[in-house]
Amino acid sequence: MENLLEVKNLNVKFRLDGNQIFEAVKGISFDVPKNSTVALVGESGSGKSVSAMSIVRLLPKETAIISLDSEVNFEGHNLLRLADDKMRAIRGKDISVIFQEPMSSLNPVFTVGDQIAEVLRLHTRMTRKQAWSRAEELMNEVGIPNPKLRMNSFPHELSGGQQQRVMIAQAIACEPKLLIADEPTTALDVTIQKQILDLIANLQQRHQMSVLFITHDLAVVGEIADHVVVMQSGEIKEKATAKAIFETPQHPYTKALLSCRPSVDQRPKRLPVIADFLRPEGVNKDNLVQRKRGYEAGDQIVLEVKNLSKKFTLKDGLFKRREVVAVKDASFKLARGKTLGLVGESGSGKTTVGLTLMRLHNASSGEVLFDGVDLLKLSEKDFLKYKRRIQIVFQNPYASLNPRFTVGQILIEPMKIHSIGRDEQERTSMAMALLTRVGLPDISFYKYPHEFSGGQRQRIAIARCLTMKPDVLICDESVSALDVSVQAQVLNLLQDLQDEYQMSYIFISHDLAVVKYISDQVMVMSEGDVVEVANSDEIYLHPQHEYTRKLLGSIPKGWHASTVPTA
Amino acid sequence: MGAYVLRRLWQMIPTLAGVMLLIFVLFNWVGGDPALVLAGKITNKDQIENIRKQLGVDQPAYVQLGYFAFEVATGFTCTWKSYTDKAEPPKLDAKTPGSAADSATKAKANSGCQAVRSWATNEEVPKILTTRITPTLTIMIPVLILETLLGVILAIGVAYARGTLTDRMIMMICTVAMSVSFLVYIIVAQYIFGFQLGWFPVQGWSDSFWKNITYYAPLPIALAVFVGLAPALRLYRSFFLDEINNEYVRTARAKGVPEKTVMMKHVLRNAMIPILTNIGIALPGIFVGSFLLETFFSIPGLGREILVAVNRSDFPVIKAATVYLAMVTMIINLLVDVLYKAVDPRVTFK
Amino acid sequence: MGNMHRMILQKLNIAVMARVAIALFLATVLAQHVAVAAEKKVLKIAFRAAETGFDPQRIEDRYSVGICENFFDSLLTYDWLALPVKLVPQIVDKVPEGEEGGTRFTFHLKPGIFFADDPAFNGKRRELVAKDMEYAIKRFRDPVNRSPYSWLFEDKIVGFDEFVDAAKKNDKYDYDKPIEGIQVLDKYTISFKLRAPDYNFLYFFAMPIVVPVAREVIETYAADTMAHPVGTGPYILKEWVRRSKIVLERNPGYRGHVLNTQYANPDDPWDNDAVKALTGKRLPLIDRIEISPIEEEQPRFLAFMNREHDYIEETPFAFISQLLPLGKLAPAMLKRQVRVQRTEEPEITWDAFNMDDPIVGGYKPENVAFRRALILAHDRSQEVNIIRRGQASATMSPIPPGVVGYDPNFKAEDQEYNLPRAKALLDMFGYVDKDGDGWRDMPDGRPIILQFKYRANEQEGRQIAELWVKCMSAIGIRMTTVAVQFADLLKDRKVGKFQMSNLAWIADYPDGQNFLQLLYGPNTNISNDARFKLPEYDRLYSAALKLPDGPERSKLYREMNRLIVAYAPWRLGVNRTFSQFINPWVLGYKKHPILYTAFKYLDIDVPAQQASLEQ
Amino acid sequence: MSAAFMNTPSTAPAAPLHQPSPGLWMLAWRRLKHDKVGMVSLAVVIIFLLMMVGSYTGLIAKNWSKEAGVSYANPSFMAGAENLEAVRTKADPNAIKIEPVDLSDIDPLAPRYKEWAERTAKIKTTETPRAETLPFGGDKWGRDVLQKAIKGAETSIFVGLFAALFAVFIGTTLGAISGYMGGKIGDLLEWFYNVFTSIPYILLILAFAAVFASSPQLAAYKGVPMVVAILAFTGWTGIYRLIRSEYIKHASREYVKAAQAIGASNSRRMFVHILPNVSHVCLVQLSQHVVQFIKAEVILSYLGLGVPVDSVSWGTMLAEAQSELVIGKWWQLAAAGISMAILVTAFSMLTDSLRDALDPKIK
Repeated sequence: MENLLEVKNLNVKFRLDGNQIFEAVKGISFDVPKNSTVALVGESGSGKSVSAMSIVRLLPKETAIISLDSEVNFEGHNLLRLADDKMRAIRGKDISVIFQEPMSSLNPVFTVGDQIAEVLRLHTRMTRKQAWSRAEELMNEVGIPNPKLRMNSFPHELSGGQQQRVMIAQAIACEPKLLIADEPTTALDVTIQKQILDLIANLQQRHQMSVLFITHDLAVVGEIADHVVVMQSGEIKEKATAKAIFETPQHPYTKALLSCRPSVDQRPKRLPVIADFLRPEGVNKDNLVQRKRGYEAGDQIVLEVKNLSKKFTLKDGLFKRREVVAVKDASFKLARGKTLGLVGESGSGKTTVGLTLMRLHNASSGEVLFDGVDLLKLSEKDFLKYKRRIQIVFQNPYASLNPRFTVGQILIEPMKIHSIGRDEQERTSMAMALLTRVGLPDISFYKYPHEFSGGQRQRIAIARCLTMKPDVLICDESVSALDVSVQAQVLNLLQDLQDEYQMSYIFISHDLAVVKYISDQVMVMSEGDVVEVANSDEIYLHPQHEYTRKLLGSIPKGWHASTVPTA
Repeated sequence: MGAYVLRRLWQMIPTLAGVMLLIFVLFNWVGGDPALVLAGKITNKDQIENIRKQLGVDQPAYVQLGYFAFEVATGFTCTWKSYTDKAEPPKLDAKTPGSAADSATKAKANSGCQAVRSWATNEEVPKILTTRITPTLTIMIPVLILETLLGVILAIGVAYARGTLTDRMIMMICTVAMSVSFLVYIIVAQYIFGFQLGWFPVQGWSDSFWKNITYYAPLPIALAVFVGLAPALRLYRSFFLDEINNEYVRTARAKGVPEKTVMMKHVLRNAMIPILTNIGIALPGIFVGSFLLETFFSIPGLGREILVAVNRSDFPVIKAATVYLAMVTMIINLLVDVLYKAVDPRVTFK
Repeated sequence: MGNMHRMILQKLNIAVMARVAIALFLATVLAQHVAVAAEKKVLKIAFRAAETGFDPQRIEDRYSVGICENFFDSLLTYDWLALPVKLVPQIVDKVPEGEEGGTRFTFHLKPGIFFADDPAFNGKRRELVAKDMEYAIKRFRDPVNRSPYSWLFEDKIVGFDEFVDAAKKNDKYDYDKPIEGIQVLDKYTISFKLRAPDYNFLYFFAMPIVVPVAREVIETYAADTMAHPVGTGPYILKEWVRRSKIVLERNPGYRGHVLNTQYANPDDPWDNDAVKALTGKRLPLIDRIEISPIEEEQPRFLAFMNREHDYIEETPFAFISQLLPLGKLAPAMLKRQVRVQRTEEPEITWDAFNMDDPIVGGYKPENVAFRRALILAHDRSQEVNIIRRGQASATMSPIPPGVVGYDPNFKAEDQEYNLPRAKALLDMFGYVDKDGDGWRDMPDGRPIILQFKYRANEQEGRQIAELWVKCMSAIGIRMTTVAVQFADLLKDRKVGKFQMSNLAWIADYPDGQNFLQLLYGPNTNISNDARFKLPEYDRLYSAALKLPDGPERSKLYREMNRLIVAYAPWRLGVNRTFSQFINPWVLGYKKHPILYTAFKYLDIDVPAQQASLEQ
Repeated sequence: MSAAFMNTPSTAPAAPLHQPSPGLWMLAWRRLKHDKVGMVSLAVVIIFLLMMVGSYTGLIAKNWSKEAGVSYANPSFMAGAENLEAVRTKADPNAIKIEPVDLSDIDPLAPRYKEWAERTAKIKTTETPRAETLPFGGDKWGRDVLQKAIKGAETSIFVGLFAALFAVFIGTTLGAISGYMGGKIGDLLEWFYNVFTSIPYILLILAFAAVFASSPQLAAYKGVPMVVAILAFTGWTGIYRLIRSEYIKHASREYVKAAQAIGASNSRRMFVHILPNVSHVCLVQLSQHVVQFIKAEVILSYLGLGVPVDSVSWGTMLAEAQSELVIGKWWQLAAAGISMAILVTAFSMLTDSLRDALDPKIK
């Protein structure tokens, strides 16, 4: 097959503060054949986006250095040697790009119609009017309802999915030969993600273009890619056809990536991690034993929530107030040592449930019975006693630790507040012990959060909760921001801790595969309503509600799904 | 939007009340006794008492504050006599007396309703404000326009050339220029350009707008622009640089938009939002004017008037100027917020 | 970057074009201006402070009063060239003699003197009558006017105080009710009866504020009399932009006057010039006067230097060595043929001690010694030479030169700087350092920290304070200074809430009594800010009041001066000497010691003025 | 309690051998060290601060008030120039000798005239000759302008620094309360802020000056503390606004939520958790306001509300020098103007560098 794009020996370095040089891409080579989809896969820091951006020369000139012997050959030209204006003529016309965050990638002050028409006016000889009507056709083609009206909308007036569709319309406007899609679905909800993936696959077919698809999620790749390039730390670990990658992965890293991610139909006792594949003896077979999940009769109920509701009031007009219902009559039970999964798309109210339970938000009505005591009715002072027994781990590991505190301070603070431990010495040794327990070295005690990776920070956050020995731990999207390999490690840690301390988890996530893996019971929420509550296997095998079915249908199926011939 | 504007106007009332209270407390209660300033060189107790009575400053503070509120509400006031005698609010129609010359009318004129007057000069305060604002605006509007235009144009230039030697030099010059006191600029510029070189008149003002703007105003305007430009340029540059780092700029480049268009269309339009905020902050200032410029160049503007009023404890002028400027400030803030809508489609009126 | 340059170049082009356009425009404006000016004699000058208004009975500041000189005619005035000043009639037939032992004064107005036309007169010419004077005098004490000069007529005219009391009681100030001591004898005659002899009473009628006004004008413009001066004088108010521009124009209905003097000093070149320029001419000669109040010194000075003004009066001391280095005109000024006229002002400056203060006050020898020591330690030559740039002379007594009662042979030794004497005096009375902190203390051991109050926005006050602090530290006395806003300073002085403060007084009328009253005991809380209460002084003061000017009274004045020096309630400051710089085309210029403006007696050589402007 | 807690790691008995880990401040400092302009500016600022300390302790410019030269003494490099002001000062103003008036009959001191004369005779005064030139010229009293500028720097920097500290304190406290608490208290503080910002700055300054000057309770703090207070009371609003928005931002951050979840009290969250995270904003504001207040002091001095006469600041020097330029005595204007320009430039550049170095985005 003829190659549209050949990347040879691409090497990219970045100038950092104080004359330091960071090598982001270490001399990689790969090809994009005509009329095919190539996926560039890797975790954060693998250099996949940098590689893609250096193809179109969109890296910041001030700091990025592309070494002289690098080549990016596109239709016989080395793009890296092209004059600026020639390169500009190619961008948007022959090669176009869509980005991860559609909201910030669209100019907020121009209408979407303007922005699509702008590409056409730049690269074709269309008149303003022609460009406008063509833009409208494109809007229609990418599936935006009522395109005529939407043309005059500003980006913020569209939903995330629609924004990404506008980006795509803009990208395919000039019939490019190559579409670079840089994590185009990462910021979107699962159902939308599915639609966008389908759209891209569809357009690729229809316009006979090549797609360079950059993603961290192998599961997504399986559905659309012809070829897969796996990257780690600026190097290519493996490149092969999609079939080969999924069926006969060669490199341990690829293997690890494939099996780290929980899948809907497997539930091993522990998830395999990269380290398992790098060891000569391979994955510990014991860990692959399937675990049984679900509430059982006789489970002790630690927490019972009845008709929990939360309304927000907004000012509207001169004196009017408008009410927004974030959670409506949520009721559920949490058993000791079990996990309740809370799943839903953004805006479903799942996080609000968690925060309301802990009284980080004030509930509008309902009861939260903990050991028979309604937490919502307690005074602030009485509640302090219960506070330590319900703890929470937040989503963003970079924001949930105070950057000005050392890890030691972070861990000791709750102990002091709740008078745990006799004195500083005891607290210090308890903190040290907990650090060891969550898999961090003792020296971490003296370090600051910024010195840790995301996964390590999440471990610190977990350790902070453990200092108070809580009965209930709420994990609010706690693994969502992590790379898959790290995600697996943290999930394993959570599982181990539950086994050890018999804690109950409320596990909030948008990722159905993860929820399915870790939960005994799953509660599905949509727009504030509890749609369905059932044991996890039950819900995945026999979804009762329409919405649940839709959610399940949107889960990327990995390789197996794409074996079903579509073309 | 109507509801939004209404609510904002409604919210101005407590702020205005606060402004009145603060100014009242600061000047009237703890400030100097205006009667002494007006009394003359040789005074006795009776005369001071008389003046205090005439001014109404012999009343308890809460009564004075009440009348202050009333004056603001109606824009008019009566002599204290009528308040105390008739104990009824003055009627708006009975303004100044006509030309009737008998003493009965005069007595009536004294107890009737009149516009608030300066204690020092007996001039009607609304007239003071309206006549002094023209010179102030003659200076300040060109200053604001030039400063903004030059600031934006130069800022685009330096933002485009960011990181180069030119950029660094210009920023350096700006910092140095900002470090010199305005007072020094005025003294030196008046001496050099007004006197030594004779390019401009040293001082003065006329009745003709054209004469003012072409002859008297250029030097003060140039000075104010020069002094204001350096910080504006630095600020606007930072706005442009903030915008350049946004992802939509990358999108525009990915679309093949030429770099110049990226700056002039995509970046400029977005940077206008913080620039507008900044202008909104500066805008009320043009109604106060620079008292330094006004005193040094003999411009009969509001800034100088306020300074004189404070020195003479001319409380009606101080009160009126403060209330007027506070209202201007609040209304401008509202206008700027409404204007945002035009520049930034994301703005919703909540 | 190339684009940037192009952009800037384009901008420059626009700027050049704009400049050309402006220049063309200016040229036309100036051409018109010149054309108009050629027909009229226009005088442009600056005032050093802003005016307040032109209702003669409501104003006090000399700038407003000075302008009123031109709108209104006082009954008497001063001979234009006489020195010392000499009262002459202006709109009365003669200067009245004091009758009934100096308690009755009768004025006969000249008939046929008319007010300037004004809508208030309903199109009729309005003749000046004696009732107008009566009305004006009554206005001084109308509470509505809050006249700063109401004190002139307090405890003075028979029946006036009772009239005011009755008005206060009835809450009605009735102008129609007669006052016993103000008798309008006929249409043109008015007679005043005083409660006690007062030979200075006549001076009141030369003050530009004690002038007849038309009642109908005042009542028509009751709301803003400040803006409607209608008098019988040579000029009318043409245009008034408050605090920015005052334009006077010749009163078309003015009867005219001539330079009528028997007192010109033939040795004085200024007098000779004035006589030469004005004799035989019908005055006034100037058609239009434009006055700009400029409060900052630099622009006022530079405006004169740039020929924007025809002369500069009361030239700021800071710039004096530019124009008058070592008392001689600078070469540049000589080249421009600028002339300088120097005048000693009828005013004094002083620093008052608060006589009620526990530290600086008191009449006991040690109190007196303390004050005298402070005064001896104060280096007045620095005040003269550095603060006033040599444009002043040391004051020897409270009565300044140019004022009746001034004694040029009175020299107060103990007001002169003498450090050893100061130290000796302090040591002698036990004002020595008792607690070892390096500063002197009171004889009883209390620490001394003097406090000097001055007005916040006055550079001069600050310098005087600075000099005090320096001089005091030289004799080991600690002093702090406080800058306060004008209103607060007035109040503090009035109620004795100060220790030391600087003051100045300018003559209201040219008699020493106007100054000596500043230390009269009963005037405490009125004008005696030092709160000086010495029975002997008060006795002398009362006695002097009853006497006309003469050797007997001069002796009493001298005794009072001696008491002031001995008890030292004041540190005497300086008599300032002002310099007026006059461009050569201004003819007949002479600065009067009491009257503030000279417009009535000026001429302009218009061609010379134009020629200079074109330079 | 919080302070004790913050110290925990260093007092922990189990402290093993380790290099102390660089905190965010340390990292910022490292970044700053790489910024050449920032380091030069810092050096200049430190030199000025040392100068301030030096002049405060009397190590330098101790004799600034000594009148070493003639009035308006020329700078040494212009020794030959004509100095009319000094020449005039030497001329004897009292050429005519008049016999002093005799007071002995009425003078309360008359009985001790003799003793007075004797004591006087014993006191010797020596007049030190005044120099014709001074290194950078003299002021009207003949004081060395260079020393005066150094002494002026002390006052100006003191005023700028303390006013800024004070303003930052007020702004931060109110901003923190308003931003964190919100609700009724927040509304009240917003109202307060709106009121303050609706009054023209110049009026506010004059009003506060009037309050301080006329209030007997505050009389003890006249002079430099008064200037500091006026500047601080009128200058806190910008800081308030900024800190408030920072607090609003941080209050919803997860680490604060996390602190709430573990039971940290409101005040603990406000001051122990959030404050260190907005302190870099405070620091940048501090240095920015130092600059602003040093400049504002000039205007206060012009209005006569500056420092008292027995001290000197750049502002009073400039106010004095106003009229000196025209008579050709440019050195006081230059000395105060240039030294102020150098410090303010350095401070501004340091502020920029600090802002870059402390920028949380780089974390």
